[in-house]
Amino acid sequence: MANRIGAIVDHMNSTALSRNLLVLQDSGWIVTTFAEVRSRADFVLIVGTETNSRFPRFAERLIDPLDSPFSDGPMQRSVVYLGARPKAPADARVLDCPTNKLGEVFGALRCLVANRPLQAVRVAGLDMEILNGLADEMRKAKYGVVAWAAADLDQPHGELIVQSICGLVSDLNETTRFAGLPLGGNDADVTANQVTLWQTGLPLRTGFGRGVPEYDAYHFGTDRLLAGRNADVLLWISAFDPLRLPPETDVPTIVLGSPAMRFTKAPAVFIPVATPGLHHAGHFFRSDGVMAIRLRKLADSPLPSVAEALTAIEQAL
Amino acid sequence: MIINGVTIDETFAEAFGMRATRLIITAANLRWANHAANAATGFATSVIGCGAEAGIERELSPDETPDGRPGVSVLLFAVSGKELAKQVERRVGQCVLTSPTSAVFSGCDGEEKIALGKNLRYFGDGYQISKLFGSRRYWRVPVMDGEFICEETTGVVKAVGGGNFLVLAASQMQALLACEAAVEAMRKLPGVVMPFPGGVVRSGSKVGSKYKALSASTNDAFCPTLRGIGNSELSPETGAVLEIVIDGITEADIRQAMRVGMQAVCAIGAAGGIQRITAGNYGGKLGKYHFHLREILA
Amino acid sequence: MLIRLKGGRIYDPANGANGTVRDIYIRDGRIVADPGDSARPDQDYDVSGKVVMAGAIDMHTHIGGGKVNIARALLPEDHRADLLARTELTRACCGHAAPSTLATGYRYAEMGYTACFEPALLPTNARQAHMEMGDVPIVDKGGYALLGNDDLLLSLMREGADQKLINDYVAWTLDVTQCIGIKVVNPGGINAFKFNARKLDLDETSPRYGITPRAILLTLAQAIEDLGVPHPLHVHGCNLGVPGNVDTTLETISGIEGLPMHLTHIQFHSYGTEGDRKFSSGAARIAEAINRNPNISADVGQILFGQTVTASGDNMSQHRNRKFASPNKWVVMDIECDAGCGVVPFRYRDQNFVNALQWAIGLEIFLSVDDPWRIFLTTDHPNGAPFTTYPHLIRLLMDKTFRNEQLARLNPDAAAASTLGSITREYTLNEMAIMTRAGPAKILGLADRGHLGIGAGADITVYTDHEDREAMFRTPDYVFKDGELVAKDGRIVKVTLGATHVVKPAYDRGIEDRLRPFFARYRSTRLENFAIDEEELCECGSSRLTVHQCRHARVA
Amino acid sequence: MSQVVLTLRASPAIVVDCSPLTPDRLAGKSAATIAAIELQSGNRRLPAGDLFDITGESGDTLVIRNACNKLDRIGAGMNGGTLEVEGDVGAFLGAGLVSGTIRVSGGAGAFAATGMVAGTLHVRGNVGDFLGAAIAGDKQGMLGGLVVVDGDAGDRVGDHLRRGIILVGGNAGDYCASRMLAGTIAVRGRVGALPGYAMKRGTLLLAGAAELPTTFNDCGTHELMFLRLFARHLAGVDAAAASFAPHGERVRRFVGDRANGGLGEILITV
Repeated sequence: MANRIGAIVDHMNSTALSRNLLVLQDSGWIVTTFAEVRSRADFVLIVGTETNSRFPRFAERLIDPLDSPFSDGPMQRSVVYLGARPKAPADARVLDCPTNKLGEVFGALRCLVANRPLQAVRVAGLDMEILNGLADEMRKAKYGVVAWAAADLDQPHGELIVQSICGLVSDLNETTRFAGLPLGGNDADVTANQVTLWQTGLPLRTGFGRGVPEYDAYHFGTDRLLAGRNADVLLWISAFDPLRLPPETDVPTIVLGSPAMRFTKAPAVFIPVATPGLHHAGHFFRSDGVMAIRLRKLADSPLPSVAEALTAIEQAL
Repeated sequence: MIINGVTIDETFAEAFGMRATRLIITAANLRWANHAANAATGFATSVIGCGAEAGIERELSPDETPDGRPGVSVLLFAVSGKELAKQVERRVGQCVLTSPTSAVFSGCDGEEKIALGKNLRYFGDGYQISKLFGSRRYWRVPVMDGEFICEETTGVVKAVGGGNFLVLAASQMQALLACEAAVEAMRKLPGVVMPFPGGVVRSGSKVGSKYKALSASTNDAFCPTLRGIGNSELSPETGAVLEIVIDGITEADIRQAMRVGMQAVCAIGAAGGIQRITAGNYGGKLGKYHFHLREILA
Repeated sequence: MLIRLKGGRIYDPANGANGTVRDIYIRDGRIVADPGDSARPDQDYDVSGKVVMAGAIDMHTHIGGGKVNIARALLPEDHRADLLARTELTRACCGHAAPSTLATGYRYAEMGYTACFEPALLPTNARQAHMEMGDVPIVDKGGYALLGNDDLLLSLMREGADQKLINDYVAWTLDVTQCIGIKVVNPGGINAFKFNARKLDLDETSPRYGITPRAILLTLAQAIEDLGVPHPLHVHGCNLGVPGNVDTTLETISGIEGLPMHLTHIQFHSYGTEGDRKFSSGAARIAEAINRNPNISADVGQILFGQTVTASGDNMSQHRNRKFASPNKWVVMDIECDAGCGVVPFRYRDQNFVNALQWAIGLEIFLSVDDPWRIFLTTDHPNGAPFTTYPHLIRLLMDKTFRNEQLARLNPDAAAASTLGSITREYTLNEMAIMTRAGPAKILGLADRGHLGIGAGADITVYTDHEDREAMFRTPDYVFKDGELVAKDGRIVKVTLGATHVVKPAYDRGIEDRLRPFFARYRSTRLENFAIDEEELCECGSSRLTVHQCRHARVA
Repeated sequence: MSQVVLTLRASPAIVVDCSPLTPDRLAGKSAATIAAIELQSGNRRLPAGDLFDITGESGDTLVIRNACNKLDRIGAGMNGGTLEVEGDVGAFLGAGLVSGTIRVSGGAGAFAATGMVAGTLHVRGNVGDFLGAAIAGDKQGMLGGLVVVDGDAGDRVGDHLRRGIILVGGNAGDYCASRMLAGTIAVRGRVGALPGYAMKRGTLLLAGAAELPTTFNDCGTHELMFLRLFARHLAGVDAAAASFAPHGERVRRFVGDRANGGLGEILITV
């Protein structure tokens, strides 16, 4: 439909998602997926504060199990949490540093890993000796992993932190194996980006106003479009989560959403829709962007799916 | 033609097309600019043995240099652009880069460009820094007293080499004094250098030699000690001959320098023991440029 | 509805037609016999004098799946420069190095291609690959499932599992991933890279498992043979791109012990170490080995100059190649104890010695392999060049004068190091029909594709015979897909959905009991959620599942 | 000297792509022809005549009056001539400028001078983020030329800058000179957090102290002669930002970003 009417396609999470995407577009990365982490990782650095609350099963499924097809006994796995008072288990090793300093911490680690001398004695409140120990541990890991949730790096230009993480990972692969693990996938953000990419060749924040796809990572963000009043209608789709309400704006808003949505300001049009994976089948990409999961229909609903609603709207245009 | 008792021969100096560039060498003070420039233009008397002919054109005041420091401009000449490039790189690399506080810039726009800092920059071992201001690229090469700044390229122009005149005098000292006066006057002019030590040369040469290995040998016709043998060009009164060789950017530059030089010699005149001024040529068959002495002085 | 193509010159090597003039009749999407004078065609196309071939088949082209989408994500700047505008029929999208699925379908169809096979479908990523291929309009699709670096197979081999069990695992993989063949990429190497090995030679034992690539190849090739899967094991060998790998490739050919094997993008595996730059052509030795071993087939993976992106499961090689990334950005992934992937943008330059020689090596192989039924026209899209360069490549093969003109423009040292200039062969239209239609259909076991016999699917391309073969093959007059006119004069006139081609060898379902615990413990998805069924495939955009016969199904 | 004057009648509802309106592209065109040029605005195309009053005679100067921040891509891809803008402008001002001069009396939006190749861009007011920076996916930002901003600049000035000079007379935002590859940026006012982040090469010249990333190393105070060359090169530029030279050649030199092995320099005048 966006193609037909010349709309811009964005996702409610794409500010966070773009922190990863911008790095992918600029330098690329070395990343891994869940099963590899679970079976191989002997060192895991978890970056951010909310990883465990955002992804409650992350530690339980991937970090805690120590059996591995590649080791004859239980694995040894070092786990370190890094961030502004990260929510970590009580006995976890935690390095506390403010989010806006993470880029510098990874920068310092890159220097240490590559034996580039630094004058600084402390970085982001962390003694260089602590960082040196961490760098040493990383170099000695056989398969190390740095996991981050882009949503946690919630500050302007957060992609620069991600880029530092990926730079460190890349450096470490000169001598050992190391990989990044971007965590995300909420509200089908990864899914939306994957589909937009393969159908158009460009990621989210692509518009069709010119009759050709046009990608603008900066200006085509929903918030910016609304703030600059460079959109005259907002179509907000949230079939999964009734709590994800459209941003408050005086731009006329149409909502395709869960019937459980409760608005403080009623949208111009509200079309209740069915929930994928409950009322109809669908697909959903997991965080790592590799595994697509089939969502099955479990119950009947009188409501249309988002696809049915959009098709009906398009046909009526 | 006789001026102040000095006979000007009806002859001409024969000169050749060359390639030249001008470099501006600056330093913390004139003294160090001169050190670098002298070394860079040293051992550059004749392309035959030195690969280049070069000399200091003049000293420059701070407001005449790109970096606002005192400097000198030097002219370098060679038989081809390729040879010039080789000589410039070698001389600047060994004599300017090495010299305390120095910097070097192109002083010559020419369409053809040769490397100046383009390859010397690698001395910086990866720490060199490029700066492009307008159309000019400079290299900053870290060295032990700070940074050596060197423009990326310098222009090459067509030039003229081998302008000359010979001063015939009653004695060696009289010839030398007259030539010193001439060189002093000529050095005030732009666009020329006198590449021999002090601007004066005593070993005028002729083409060929009895020895097969040599392509040139002493100009016996002008050697006073050979006056009695064979085809001497010297009259019995002539005790010594000295030559001033001039390389210039243009034909006009050389003409002007020869005029000023010969006038200085003539000013001393017969009273100072000066008898005659003549010029070296190869019968006009080898060089493209002919500087007729009488025409110049007319 | 009856359609008649009247008076065309038919190039149908599978049925022995080499320029034969006859009419073709189409009814209900299939080619039918001449219905006689009484039947009135509903549509009549006068194609007299024109060249008529079956729709072309690209048997090795990376059109969908995770790595292609990573390539798309990596290169917005490349895509911005090649935009396809929305039309009444087609949607706005982007082309070039890693074109969108939509652009892929439109452009293949416009060039007269009607089927494309994705050669690196990670079982873990099969669902995404089928979703993407489902969004490639018009053309038929199929995939080769990747095995040979998965910890499951290697564990089975290490435990000394018998061939029967492995055959079941292979057949199960084909079944649940909905594929038509099995591919192995850098056998054991991708897995070894996860243990920090940076190379793995044919007879080197892998870390942890102690298995050689040779053993992996033999095991999988034997499985394919035992299961009767028509397409031979599709092999991307060891040491891709490494000078001297011609020896590895020749060893691989002899090491397969006569079993059928398809060597893919063989150009990248045909390098010697002679000369000042320690890089030389091994094309003659490779071509000779192919000519001598009828069990071997190959596609070339020709490179052509310009910007592209290399996307491969071989992350060991791609990590090595990152130094040549242009622009300098690249992705390497380890994936789910299953496989890997590496995406490295690349710009092949005609003045670069190595690139120029790579170009010549590919053409030398094309022109030195005698049997066009065993050599296939590919650029390993997009690794050697985007598929949109095929018409140019066809002209290089069919026009010696043009080829030598191009050769003269290359890095002169590379041109001097190649024998290409002395090769006089020019492919004929019949040979081109073999290489791009009949041959791929035969080697994939597609009974009703790649030919124009009675009963075949009416995938038909009609060209104007033009001396400039590039112009001829770029813009066919008509392209029919299952009897529907989908492109005319190089423009899409109808957008349809293509089918998915698969094989379903028989196997013992009991294998799942063996696999289930491994999935439950070590993989992040349950076995039950792994399988893709026909219904899901059609939800993803496939028009139908076409199951092809295995040569001989050994009943479990 | 003949010139065309386009006077914006009213601020358009949705940003308008003004890239077709450059002196070189309008050369020799009549007012009627110019009025018929279609401009993209969101998913619509509007004739220029619907937005602008068009007067004057085609020449090598184009004047846009009453401009506002809804006018995007002014001077984008321009190749020659002079473009004078009275008022503010939107995003992508002078993007890909090939040659010529653009002057804006007001401010500009984000990504001004992205992909600029040569020429001069002078903004009297403030500019948004990503001045002279690369757009997503591009490995290189501005490629050459001179950009002068009299006011403040936003974040990420010169991100991926490849060549050329950016002068900021006021303050610059966070991550000034991030990922810079080469070229020169000078800021007379203050800079925000972490200037030079992930810098590879190039020079960031600052008039005052700044909070540098810890991955920059101090190389001490030096007199750097090239700054004189820089000052002389800017001698003719009519802007406070250009008068960096009076600060002298004595600077404290920091090198980084060592995180990625960078050898960029941040020079702080002392």
